[in-house]
Amino acid sequence: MLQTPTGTDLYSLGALFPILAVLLGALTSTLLGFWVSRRVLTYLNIGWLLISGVWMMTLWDQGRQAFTRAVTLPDGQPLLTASLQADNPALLLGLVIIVGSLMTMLVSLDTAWRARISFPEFDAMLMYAITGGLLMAFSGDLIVMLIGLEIMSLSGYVLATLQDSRRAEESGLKYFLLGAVGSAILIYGIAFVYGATGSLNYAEISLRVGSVSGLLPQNTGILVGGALLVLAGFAFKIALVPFHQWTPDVYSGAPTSISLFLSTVVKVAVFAGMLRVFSGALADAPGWASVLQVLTAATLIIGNTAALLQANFKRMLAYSAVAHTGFLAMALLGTPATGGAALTYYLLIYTLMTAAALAIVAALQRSEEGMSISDLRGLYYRHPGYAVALAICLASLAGLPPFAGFFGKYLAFQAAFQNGYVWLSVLAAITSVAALVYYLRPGMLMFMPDRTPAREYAHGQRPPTTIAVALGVAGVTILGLLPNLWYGWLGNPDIWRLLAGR
Amino acid sequence: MSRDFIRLLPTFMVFLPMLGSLLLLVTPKRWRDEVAGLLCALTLGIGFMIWRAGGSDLLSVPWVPALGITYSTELSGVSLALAMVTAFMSFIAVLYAARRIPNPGTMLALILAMETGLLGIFAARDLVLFYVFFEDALLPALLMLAIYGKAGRMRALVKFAAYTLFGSLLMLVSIIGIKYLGGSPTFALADLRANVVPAGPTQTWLYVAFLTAMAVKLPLWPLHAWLPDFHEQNHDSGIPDVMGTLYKVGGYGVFIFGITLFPDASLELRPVLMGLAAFTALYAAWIAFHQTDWKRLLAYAGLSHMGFVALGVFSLNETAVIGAMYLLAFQNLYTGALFLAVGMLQERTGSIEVRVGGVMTQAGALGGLTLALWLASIAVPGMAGFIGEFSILLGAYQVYPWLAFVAGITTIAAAAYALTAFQHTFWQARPTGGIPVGDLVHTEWLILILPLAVAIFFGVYSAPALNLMQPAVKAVLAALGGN
Amino acid sequence: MLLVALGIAVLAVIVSAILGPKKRGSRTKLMAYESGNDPEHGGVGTGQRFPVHFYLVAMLFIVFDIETAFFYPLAVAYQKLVPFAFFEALTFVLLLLVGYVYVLKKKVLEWA
Amino acid sequence: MPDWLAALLITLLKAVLLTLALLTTFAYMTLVERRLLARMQLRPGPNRVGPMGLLQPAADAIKSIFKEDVNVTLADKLVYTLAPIIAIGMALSAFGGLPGGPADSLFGEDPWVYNLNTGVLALLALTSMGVYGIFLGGWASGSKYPILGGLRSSAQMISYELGMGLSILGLLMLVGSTSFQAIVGWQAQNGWLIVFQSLGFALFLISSFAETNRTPFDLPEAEQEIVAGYLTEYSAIKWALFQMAEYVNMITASAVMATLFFGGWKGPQFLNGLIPGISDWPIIWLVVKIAGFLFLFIWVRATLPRLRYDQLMRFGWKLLLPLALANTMVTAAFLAFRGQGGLWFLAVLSLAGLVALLIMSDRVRPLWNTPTIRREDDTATALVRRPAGGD
Amino acid sequence: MVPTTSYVALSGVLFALGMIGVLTRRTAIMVFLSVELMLNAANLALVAFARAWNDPTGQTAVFIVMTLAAAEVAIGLAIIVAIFRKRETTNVDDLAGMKG
Repeated sequence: MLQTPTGTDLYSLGALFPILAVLLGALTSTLLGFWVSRRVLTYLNIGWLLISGVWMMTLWDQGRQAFTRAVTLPDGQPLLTASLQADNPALLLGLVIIVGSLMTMLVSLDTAWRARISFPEFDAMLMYAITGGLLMAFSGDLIVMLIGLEIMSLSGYVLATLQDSRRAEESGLKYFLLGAVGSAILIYGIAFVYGATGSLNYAEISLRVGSVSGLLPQNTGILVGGALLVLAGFAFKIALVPFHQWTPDVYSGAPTSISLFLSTVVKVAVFAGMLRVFSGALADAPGWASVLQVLTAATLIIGNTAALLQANFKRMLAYSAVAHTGFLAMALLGTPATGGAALTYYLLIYTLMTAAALAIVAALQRSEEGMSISDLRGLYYRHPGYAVALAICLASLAGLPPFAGFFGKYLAFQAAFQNGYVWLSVLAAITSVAALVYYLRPGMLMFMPDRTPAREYAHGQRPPTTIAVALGVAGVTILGLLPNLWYGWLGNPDIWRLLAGR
Repeated sequence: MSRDFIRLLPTFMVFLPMLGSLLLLVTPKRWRDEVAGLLCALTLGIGFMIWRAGGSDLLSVPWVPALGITYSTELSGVSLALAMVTAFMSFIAVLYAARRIPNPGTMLALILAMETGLLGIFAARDLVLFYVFFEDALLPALLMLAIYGKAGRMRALVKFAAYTLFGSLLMLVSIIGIKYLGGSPTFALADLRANVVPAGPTQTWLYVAFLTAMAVKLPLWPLHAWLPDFHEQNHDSGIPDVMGTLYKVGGYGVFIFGITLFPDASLELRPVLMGLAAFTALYAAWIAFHQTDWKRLLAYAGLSHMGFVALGVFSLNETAVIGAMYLLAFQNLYTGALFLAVGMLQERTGSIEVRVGGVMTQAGALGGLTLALWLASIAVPGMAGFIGEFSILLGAYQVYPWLAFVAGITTIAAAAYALTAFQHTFWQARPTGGIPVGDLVHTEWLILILPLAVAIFFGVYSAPALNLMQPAVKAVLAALGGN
Repeated sequence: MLLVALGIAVLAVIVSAILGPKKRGSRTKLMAYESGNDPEHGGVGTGQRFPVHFYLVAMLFIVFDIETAFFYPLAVAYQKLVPFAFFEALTFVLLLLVGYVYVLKKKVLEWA
Repeated sequence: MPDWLAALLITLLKAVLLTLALLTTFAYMTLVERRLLARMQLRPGPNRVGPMGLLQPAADAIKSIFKEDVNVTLADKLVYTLAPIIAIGMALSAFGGLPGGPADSLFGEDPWVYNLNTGVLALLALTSMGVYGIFLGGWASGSKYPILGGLRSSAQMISYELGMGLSILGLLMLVGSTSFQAIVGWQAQNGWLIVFQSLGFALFLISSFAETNRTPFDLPEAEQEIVAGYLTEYSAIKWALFQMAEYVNMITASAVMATLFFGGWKGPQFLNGLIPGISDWPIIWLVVKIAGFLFLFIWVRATLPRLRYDQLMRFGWKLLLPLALANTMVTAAFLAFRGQGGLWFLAVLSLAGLVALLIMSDRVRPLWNTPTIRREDDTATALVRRPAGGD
Repeated sequence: MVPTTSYVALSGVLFALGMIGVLTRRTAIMVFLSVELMLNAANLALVAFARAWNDPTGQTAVFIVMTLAAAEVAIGLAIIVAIFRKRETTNVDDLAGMKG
């Protein structure tokens, strides 16, 4: 079974470079932190991220793979499987992760000190988490996906606890315990999927699942069970109802720049993994879709109604992240061709707008508990730039054109609709109204004149945060007016048919 | 001017105000009024150019090719008429805003931004584009309410936005369904018309979802509840109300998209919808009668008009539809102008209460013009409203005589509530200790006279507008396969 | 073997328990030894605190032990996989080294 | 009698015999150790019970069985009793996997109780289980000194576990198997591994001392500091079981070293010229080698003073661990790039490493011998002279 | 040969026990131990399936899972210790500073 890798394989490590660059950044910041200031580290890491991003672009359409293995199928067909694949979906999702990470870094430049998390470990852990996230997006088998997920989650637990405060610790422990439970369930599910199909590689799994002869009838039960467990495990990580309870506590308990990271990059990466697993490997497996649609519906309802009741802006954004999980999961219910594109589009938009909104919160809040919604009153007259930016983000989150959130929602609706989940799109439309209401209140409060003294941090407006916010707002606006700039890359259905690498 | 150039004009017309809105951000304070006014006038001018050319042809370029979304615009027929009225009333609004609002930069920018959305709605010939503009107009409206509104505006805001979004998101689902189930390659209207969803429950449900959005914006009972709050909580000057009135585009949406894309469903649902429309008209008139607040009164009056419009559109009868479009276009003039008149009244008396009393004796011009506008509003012959309402009733009678009769009562009710309120404010004895009221000054004359003049002009000489509308309506109804 | 070994051990304890003298000791005799002082809040699990260093050692051990666990299969199969495996091992050790240096610099390995 | 039952019974019999053998060895080890230590310290040692004190172990055994078994009030009874049982159980079972000779050589049976092809791993696993015995014993006593002893002991044992595990990686790379039989067979062909892995052996030896809590690493039971460490509250047979475990571990460690680095059960080949097949005789050669290592253990105890705790930990982490890794990587590099070169080069490399280490010892010692003190104030780098006798 | 189903059944029981532990235990350490139990259940299942398919991938996966478990232990214990040192409790019910 063991095969000595060949020279071509070493060459194909080029496909790995985007990940390696980030990992290198992580390693250097682990060590360099003893000698240079954190600010320098962050700049360096931004550089690494940019290198990684650019490298990803050069890999476009090359379909590079790494750690390949030739397998002979039972019917004599040869099949080349890979543990890591730098195919187009991986690159697209990887770029989304890079964007989110860049914004996190920019924000952390300004706020980490105030949040008392300005340790070099913060940068290191961030980079490790990004490495894990990229691994998930590039994964070619369940084990690589799992490794990526765990690297990311473990770093995430550390990040959430990094601040030496009771809130952060509480949030970290909750995140950790529930994350660990999620991982355990996921791993058990992976074991079952392996048991049913005899392989951990996406390509092989999808082949065995897809062909009738590939799966013994008694294995179908195991497969369904495994797929459901995997789904439940993922559901913990992306906070699908009823596995979402940790989300608001963690997101609102962690320092805001970390909440930003956890609610964007981490979620993007987990969705990337889900896309690989469910739209790729298990696309033809029965059972999971019907459960996912129920979970999605529950998420939409509960996430949106709970967000309505929040008084704290940061916490409201946390619940809105839950609600958005519902929309994102809808995209997952589409066929791989439409769903993948919709999901990836939405993920970028989601990252941009959530990150920009949280960046503003991070910059303006007085304490890491975030700011209450009523504190936003009259923000327009004190920080007109941030207020308008925040309003745009909120409008985009609510799905109002001409901002890109609309197209994200549109694509998600379309993906679910075209795959026969009409009722779900209708439900999503109705719950969006609730979403609009809770986005609208802070959004409009900002523009209402106010005579009481300001309740936000006066010196919050700083260049790096402004760059991050501008990036998010410009992205959301431009992609809303010209969605094709991004959708043109991912609109080709062919690239999504090969999610499993086959 | 070549046809190709005219083809581009709607795009200019739509985006010029938005450009102006952005321009205002960098314009020095003292020039803002002039810039806004100039751009509005320019927009109107472009409208005239298109009108002179007899409407523009369809311009269609891909927007998001992978999704079949196109950028298709066309201003001709009904849409041109509506667009021009919109541009005209926006101009009026800008005029009044420049006079009334201190430091009006923000307000002017919002008016212009909203004008873009509204013009876009009329110009769009692609369903998604239509949706985008439809929502796009919402944001400035919300902001006007948020920035200039009154104490209870948050509630009004939420109500307004929630209703609108509720409808439009359902419409979004419907849009997706229309293309997917009909098998059209793009969302362009022409393609969609060529690939209509086959008749049956699917088409009906899609129509219902689409209608929900339009019914909110018409508005149609029971989805009208946002309307009075919206007007009541808005700035006293009435400027946002003008824009809000212009935003009542539901009838147009049903006309341009609804009827042609859901031919069977619209026939099937005709009795129900017409019933609802007639009820809305009557109900709104009845409620209006009880209002003690000019703005709420006007809101319900507008709602009543919209009931008429809906009655006309849903009847699928040529005469009625033309009447509906006519009414839809021109009621903007006098309803909008009335809101501004109320604004002027408020400026003088400090209240929008109906029972101020005795204004006529001190501000004769204001009272006179308001009365004239009211007469236009209650469809006195010789005013534009009359032609619209009469055609609607005539057409509706051919379809469902009973409903036409019910709706006809409304006109009488309208006279009742309008004149009662007018009498309370302007004629009745002035309470002791009342504030002295000055008469119209400066541009205020223009602001009230211009709309009135237009309304009278088209009430007397309707040919230009009818010539514009008739072919368009005929074409749409022809797609239905006759009556 | 395990059974036998445990069996003998258990046997020894039981035999001793049977044969040994059975006296109730006095309270002092049965008290925990604390150099002659009365024990302070002794007993199992009563919130005694250990220096955090011990936890750190335990965590470090886990990390490095896992590393050992990874190295064993590699070592066994090593000669079939050279020279690729060397680079893999090198990468692995270098990664480890980063962690090691970090730990060193953090002075976790200093006992004072 | 079906075959499987026969096999089972024979295995059981072997197990019982081996256990008895180990316990006897333990008993006499105590005597030998005391006598030897006495000799080295120029005193007589135990010589009253039996001729030359030969019955002393028996007397000790009888004493510990009949002695009163004190259960401290605050102890967790079950764990308190279980701990020594675990300790001795793991110690005894670890030995069973070591081969005493070629297959079928012991009256037609295999001279081992069980044989796994992951022998080294199993052995390491079982010996490291021993730490549970000590730690649980310390914890369950419900007293301070035992807990401290238990903690120290576990920290020490896990620290040196790493060095131990890593130091034989080079060896495993050379052999390519974790089965003891394969390792012995490899050495029969290529020569003893001590030659090629002298550095590895040195590290392994040191780790073995630490793992068995022997001087100079016997801190968990250091009387002067923490009374008797985890043994403080133990008496009678339970105490004896702990002692037993320690000595059995020592025997096992000796056997492992003999097997891994000194050719295992194989005798020297040249003796075959005198008596054919003598090098394949079971048990004997192993016992001889074990005896040699046991002597080493005692010798070291008589010679070296105990380390301070901080020295111990620093030594393990700062010297042993990186050196073991380095050893592994050197071996790996050699195997990857040796081309057609013989193994002798590796032997030279390894020896050179060891020699270099010894020569450089004065340079290396500060790594683990001088503590950097962190204080609340800013004299972080100031070195503090400590009394030589420990903390 | 013990049939694969028995192993899987055993692993299922372990997993269920772990799950019950997670749901009922209130101290962080016990929850955490339950999670470890679940992970080991997964390992058992992986090994059993690997044998059934006669494929070493499953066993490799066990290695990875073990690593993950170890990493989780390291980080989890660090968090728990940090919390314990500050609050003298690891009862998860006491960690309810944030609600809603």
